[in-house]
Amino acid sequence: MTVPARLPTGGRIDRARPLSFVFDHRRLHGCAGDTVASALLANGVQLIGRSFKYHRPRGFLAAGVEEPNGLLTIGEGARCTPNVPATTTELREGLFCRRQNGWPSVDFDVMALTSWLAPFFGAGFYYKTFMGPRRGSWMMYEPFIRRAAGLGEATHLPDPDRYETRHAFADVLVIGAGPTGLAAARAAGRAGCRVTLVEQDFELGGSLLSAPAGSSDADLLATLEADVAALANVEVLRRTTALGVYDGNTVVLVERHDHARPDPAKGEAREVIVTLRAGTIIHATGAIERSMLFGDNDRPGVMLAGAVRTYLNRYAVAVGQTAVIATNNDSAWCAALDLAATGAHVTLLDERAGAGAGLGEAARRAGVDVRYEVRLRRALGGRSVRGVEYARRDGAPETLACDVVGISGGWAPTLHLTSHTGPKPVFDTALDAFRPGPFATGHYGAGAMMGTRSLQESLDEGHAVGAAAARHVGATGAVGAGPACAGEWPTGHAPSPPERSPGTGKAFIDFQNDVTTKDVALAHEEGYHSVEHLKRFTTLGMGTDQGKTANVDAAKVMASLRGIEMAVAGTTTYRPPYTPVSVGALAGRSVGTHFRATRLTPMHDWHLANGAVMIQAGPWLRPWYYGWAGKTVGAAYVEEMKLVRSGVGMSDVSSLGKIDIRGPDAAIFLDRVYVNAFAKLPAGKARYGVMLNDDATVLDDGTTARFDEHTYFMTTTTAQAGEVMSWLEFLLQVAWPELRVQVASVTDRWAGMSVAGPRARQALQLAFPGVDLSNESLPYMGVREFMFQGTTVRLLRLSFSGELAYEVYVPADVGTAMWSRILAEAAPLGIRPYGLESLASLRIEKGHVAGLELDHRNTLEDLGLGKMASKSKAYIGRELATRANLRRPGRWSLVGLELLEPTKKLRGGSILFNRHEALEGHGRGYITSVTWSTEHQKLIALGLFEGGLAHEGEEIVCAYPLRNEIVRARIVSPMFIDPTGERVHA
Amino acid sequence: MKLLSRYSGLALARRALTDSRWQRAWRSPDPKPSYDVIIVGGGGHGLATAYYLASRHGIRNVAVLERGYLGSGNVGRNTTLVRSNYLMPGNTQFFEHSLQLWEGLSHELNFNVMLSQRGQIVLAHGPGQLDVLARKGNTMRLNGIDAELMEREDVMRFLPFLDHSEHCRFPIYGGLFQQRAGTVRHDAVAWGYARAADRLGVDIIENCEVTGFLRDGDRVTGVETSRGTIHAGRTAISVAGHSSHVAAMLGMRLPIESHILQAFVTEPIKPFLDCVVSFGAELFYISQSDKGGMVFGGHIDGFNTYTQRGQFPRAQTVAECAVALIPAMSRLRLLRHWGGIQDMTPDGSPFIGRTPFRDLYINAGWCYQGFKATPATGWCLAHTIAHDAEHPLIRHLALDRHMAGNGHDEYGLGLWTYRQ
Amino acid sequence: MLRIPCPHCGERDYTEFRYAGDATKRRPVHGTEDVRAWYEHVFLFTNPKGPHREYWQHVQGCRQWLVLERDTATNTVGRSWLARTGAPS
Amino acid sequence: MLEASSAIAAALATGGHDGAEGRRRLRLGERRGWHLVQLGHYGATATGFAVAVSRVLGQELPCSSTVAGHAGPDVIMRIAPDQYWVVTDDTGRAAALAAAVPIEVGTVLDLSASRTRLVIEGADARAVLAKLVPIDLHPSAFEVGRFVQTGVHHVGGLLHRAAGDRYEYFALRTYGATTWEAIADAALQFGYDTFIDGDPA
Repeated sequence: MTVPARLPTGGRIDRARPLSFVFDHRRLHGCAGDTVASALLANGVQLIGRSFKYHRPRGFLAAGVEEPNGLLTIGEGARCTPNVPATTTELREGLFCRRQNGWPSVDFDVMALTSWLAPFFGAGFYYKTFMGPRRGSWMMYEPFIRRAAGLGEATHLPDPDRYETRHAFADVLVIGAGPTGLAAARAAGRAGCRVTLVEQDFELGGSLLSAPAGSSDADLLATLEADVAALANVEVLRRTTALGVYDGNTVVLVERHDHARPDPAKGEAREVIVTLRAGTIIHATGAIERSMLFGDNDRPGVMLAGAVRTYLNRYAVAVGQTAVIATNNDSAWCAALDLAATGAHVTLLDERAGAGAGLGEAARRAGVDVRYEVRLRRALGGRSVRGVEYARRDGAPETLACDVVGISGGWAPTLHLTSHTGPKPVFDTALDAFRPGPFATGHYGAGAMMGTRSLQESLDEGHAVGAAAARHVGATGAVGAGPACAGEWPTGHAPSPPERSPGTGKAFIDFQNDVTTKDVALAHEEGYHSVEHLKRFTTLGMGTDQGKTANVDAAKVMASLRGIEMAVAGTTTYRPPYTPVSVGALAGRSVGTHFRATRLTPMHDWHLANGAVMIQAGPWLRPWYYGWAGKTVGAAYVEEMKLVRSGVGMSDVSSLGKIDIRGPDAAIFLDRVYVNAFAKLPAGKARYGVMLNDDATVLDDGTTARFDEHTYFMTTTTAQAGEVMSWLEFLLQVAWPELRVQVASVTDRWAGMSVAGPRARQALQLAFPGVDLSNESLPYMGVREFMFQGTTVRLLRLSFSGELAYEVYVPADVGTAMWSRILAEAAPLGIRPYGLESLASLRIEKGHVAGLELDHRNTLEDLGLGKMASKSKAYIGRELATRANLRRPGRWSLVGLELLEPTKKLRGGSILFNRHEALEGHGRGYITSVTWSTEHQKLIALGLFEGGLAHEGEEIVCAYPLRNEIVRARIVSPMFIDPTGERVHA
Repeated sequence: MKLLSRYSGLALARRALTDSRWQRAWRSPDPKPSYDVIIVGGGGHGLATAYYLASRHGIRNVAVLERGYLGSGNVGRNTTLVRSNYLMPGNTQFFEHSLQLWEGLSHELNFNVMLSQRGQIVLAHGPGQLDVLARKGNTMRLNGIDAELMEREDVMRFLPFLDHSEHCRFPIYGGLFQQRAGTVRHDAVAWGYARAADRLGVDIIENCEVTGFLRDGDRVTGVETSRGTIHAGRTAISVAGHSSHVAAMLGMRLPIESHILQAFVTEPIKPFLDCVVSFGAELFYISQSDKGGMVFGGHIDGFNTYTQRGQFPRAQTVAECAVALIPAMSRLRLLRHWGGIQDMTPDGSPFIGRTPFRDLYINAGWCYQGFKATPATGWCLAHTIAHDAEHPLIRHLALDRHMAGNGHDEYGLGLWTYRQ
Repeated sequence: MLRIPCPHCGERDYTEFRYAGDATKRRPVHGTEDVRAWYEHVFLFTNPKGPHREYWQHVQGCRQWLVLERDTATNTVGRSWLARTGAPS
Repeated sequence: MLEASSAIAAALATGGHDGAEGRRRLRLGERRGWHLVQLGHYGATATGFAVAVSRVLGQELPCSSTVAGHAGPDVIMRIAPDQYWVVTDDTGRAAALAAAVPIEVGTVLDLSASRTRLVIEGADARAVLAKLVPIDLHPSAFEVGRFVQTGVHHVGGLLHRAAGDRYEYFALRTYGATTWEAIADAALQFGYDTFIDGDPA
């Protein structure tokens, strides 16, 4: 296997661990320690993709997260992941990757023709055209635009990988493990506090990783790593990116494990989101190199000088034989010197008149050809760079042949995280870049991210903030002396602003979104001047790299066009995440069945084992219908209804909210909460109650039983249980703290089962032999608590179905046993379980309101419950119920409906009209709930109708235009069965 | 050098091939001492109001005052959805009017706002929920608005990559589809209205913060600003996210709390999702932009704040919804999330119209729905200002409606303060 | 992420709590028949941009209703106390 | 007697799981056969209540809201300023307390069977819990005996560090199975065995 551009020695790669991978269906080779980018460059691959808009050929610009061009699709099938930067993807055996955004291929891309039409396609061109010939014509053009946009192609297959989330805490969080961060973690760790050090790379070291093997910088890194590793209280997280800084000193991290091929079946996660609450935060995120603006600066082979050095020294890639390094600062001289040391022919073009001390002499010794006060005008070449055109200021252009161009337009502090919640960036003229504004207490910045340029100063700052952060959290250990470096990297920046391209060809600012200097000029011409308008108009900085190499230059070009200072121009707001993160990682384990927690009744296992088909009811799973009654819900619920109407059935009602209310003032409390009176409810009795919100809409309904003078047992609807509990707690803790009442949710304490039907008493008599269940002893709305076989049983004679019925409550752990016992003992009576669908249907027949009627818009009167409201006491919602519109006659209120056309259907959601009126507008009401009535052998419904039961007996029209259905129905009392209550009292 | 002002393909060609230049999209005038109408707030609603005042009511001596840069508020921070699937009387007609204005907006403004009517489906996860949607769909049909009911099988055919599996926590039961719903390029709306209003003589004044109001008894006669005093015949407040703050300058308390709503976008990918999908199990909506990013959002963070940044746990619950709805979303990567300050009202509906002060009008409290309402709000508010009488489409949105018990609760969620 | 000091449990993520609005408002005495007073209590908010007091309930913890001082312009969290005690402790 | 059943009987029956390394480094189980009594008092009755209760428990009520108290084998936790939990194996505890605390002074509520008591044991227990609860469980911050009321998967519960590597999580019974699934899922990479501690009484 040949790896043409791999140097035989040097680098931090492990030549003993060769790896093979597939790139665009070709098998290539690299080593452990490579990124996909370094491996591709080592294999001589220069053309890495096509640009977003003009489909220009592109190569790698950078070697890290700032990379705008080198996005690949990694993986196959369901694991296919588009738009992954090759520069941050660790090479692993068998990795499959391909280039994207070219048709038919990236090497020969037809869409590159758009480049010729570029003059028409300036920034925002689409706002000005595609409007004709008629309204809505955009829909004709849009599909082409959509197809042309987008980068990689995503799969529609479910992601097979596993993601997790984790909570973490630290006294000191250090973000970035370059020299500054290592020094900070070392100091804070020595002081004795809990430190977490995060590094996005798979190796610690940051800028030190780009130093040649064997150099003093490499030695320094080894020492720092060892120092930190020796501290047990310092947790080091590699391959972990700080995505965002949020309120409350919370930092969100993502740990990546793709390199280890995590197996979801073994519980291994591909990515883990860590929510870390930090005592203090140290930002040591370094700086990102800026590119330079000149014609065709996007030719493959034109790279940031720092990247040239990284590929050369860290990855042992011979990036070129004939190199041009162009710079406005000293840092790029290192790249030139290191390149020359490999035998490359290097020309260094410096915009300045001179360079830092000793650099000129070093260059001469190394054989680097240095030219001062020259500026790049243009890169030459097509799919790879073949040379450059450069000139002295106002001089004639000269050309140089080369196969790589390293550029450095200075460095911009990586301040993204600091601006998520912290200070606004301020422009530093000496630095010619933005740096963080003053930090809030407990936040620190150090090193290159603060604009510091020398290694020793960065180490000193790191050490100092590490010690300060430790003190801030109260750690008192001795931190000792800070680390020292032997060598010194070159310092010095040229504050000369980048000028707009003096040459020809496009000068790209934002490579990924194809934003050129001309686009900025166009934005200026049209008045999109503010940095935010510039961003939105040109899409600058909105790519996957968020313009990490582009934002400062673009702002500078605009500022110079406007003739204003950068401090006035400002910068756009940085948003999390710092680098893109899988949506799956954010979702963690809350996926599939676990999307939301599931609530199960005590009899759940029994239902599953006995043919129940379950349905969601908020967080609950409840039996919808049982297999014994039919194969479909439509067939089954009718059978189950018949069972209850003619014999006896049992239903699981454990999901009802249950609240224990007790204390000397419990009666007063309930009197205030409910619209109707509870204080005079005798012990041993229950009463149906309705409670209102402060705004007089109905909050909830349910039955409350009084077991003794000071003890009540409230039931709420399944849906509102949590709301009601919080509301009662509010009233007792905030509104009326003087009341001597304790409330507790006992929903989980009791299993509930409703036994209903004409034979319900017989059934329970069989289940509870020896307990007096006679009508005299336990009348309708009577309640009783007794011990049975060592278990407390609460028996409430209530009816939701309209039949003789009881609710049986036992402690949850014996719920299944009691349920089974009742079914077994009452088997001779033909008892069977019934589900939610028939439960809901039975109540429709009885005219009880439930979920679909209780939608927070309705008043007590709307639901036909106005008579319940006490006139002799105050209750919550009483006052606002008097507002004019709530008292208006003709409000939509509860009615029953019966179908008049037996061959047709009544449907929930139908809109109601008077006969003979036009079917348009909002109608006079609507249908909430529909059921087949076993009693009447027809479809019946509940609904709300203008004026309500004042129209009883009238024929109306139900419109369901979604199915083109119109049916006639009659308004009737909502109580379809047993209006006098004979059955429930039986 | 010729200045091009009208947008067209031909003009683009002229710009490309000759030495012509574009005229500025809008001027940058200094404020005059007085105007017939001042609109406080240079967002989508304020600019639309100014445009319709000038174009429909002939009132051109108008200033729009913007504290920051034009369109810096919610018009540029939303998830760009437009639709007219509303249930309540008043809402149905208002939002349909808005959608109809959207449909003609690019032509009207000579600015392509890229209305993309690729449709929206709202999903139901149970029979009861489908009935609620059916009621809405039937109401829409009865008001001449397009709506289609989809059964489970229809949804499976239409969007096979949604989670229809047995592992799904909240199985999809059906949905309500509106073909005419879709998305609009949000920034273009602000710019298009600004440019068109500017052409009609409206002064759009950026970096001009209102710091107080001029009063003559119960009449508002102008504003104090960071760029001086400006007199006005009539004044309208349209400052979503800061409504309470501005109203407080007049001693008014509003039925509004400020909350954060976050929005999310993934990296751009090739066409993946062709319509807008709204989850039914929780508040969550998603679409794909023309640039290729998946744009989505969910609930407000759930507490009073003026910071334009969201809380991370909300980003997590929203991501959970994304994956629950479209399992393949898991592998896509989130590019950015950001927040906008949203006026939340007790019934989820806004307030537009007159105020207790003469010659002062307010437009506030848009909750989740401000963007899609932009054209109709501008239309109706302009009418209200011009005639000093509420436009018929907004009579149900009066500022004092709750005193009369006229709450307008489109979603039946009740007082939002107790329902986070 | 907001971290809220619960007077009973200590500092926790805000996700354990439920926000419940303006705590500077005084609820009318039970039975007060002044409809306007109830209207203002239920429907109007000061909604200041700056320091504020608001109710939260620690629903996943001790279930206590508490009053929290927080700056709505910065989300900076200040003191908290049990709502039942009615004043800073 | 009616037979008691566990909310996680079905899940427990599926047994343990080998971790990524093929080992089972954790023990996950359920503690059965215990009782829970919730005590409460009113604003002005704290003193009388404390006297009445401590007479039965033979022990002062703990003041701390973070550290559990012990009365013999009973664990007492102050779950709210005016509420306490007594976790006990003594079947008669609730009745004894009820007899001792008059309603004018406070309330005694038997909440037995309302919680599923899940046990997480082993050196990796903290790592598993870090995936589930937003609480700092570092030994310096969460000593043996500490308890917190917090949430797993957005549902409230109570976590108690009962011993060095033993944590007990009191989940609402109706959420018991879903909480167990979340814990077992979080423990997947470490591997776990399952166990039942104490049989139903």
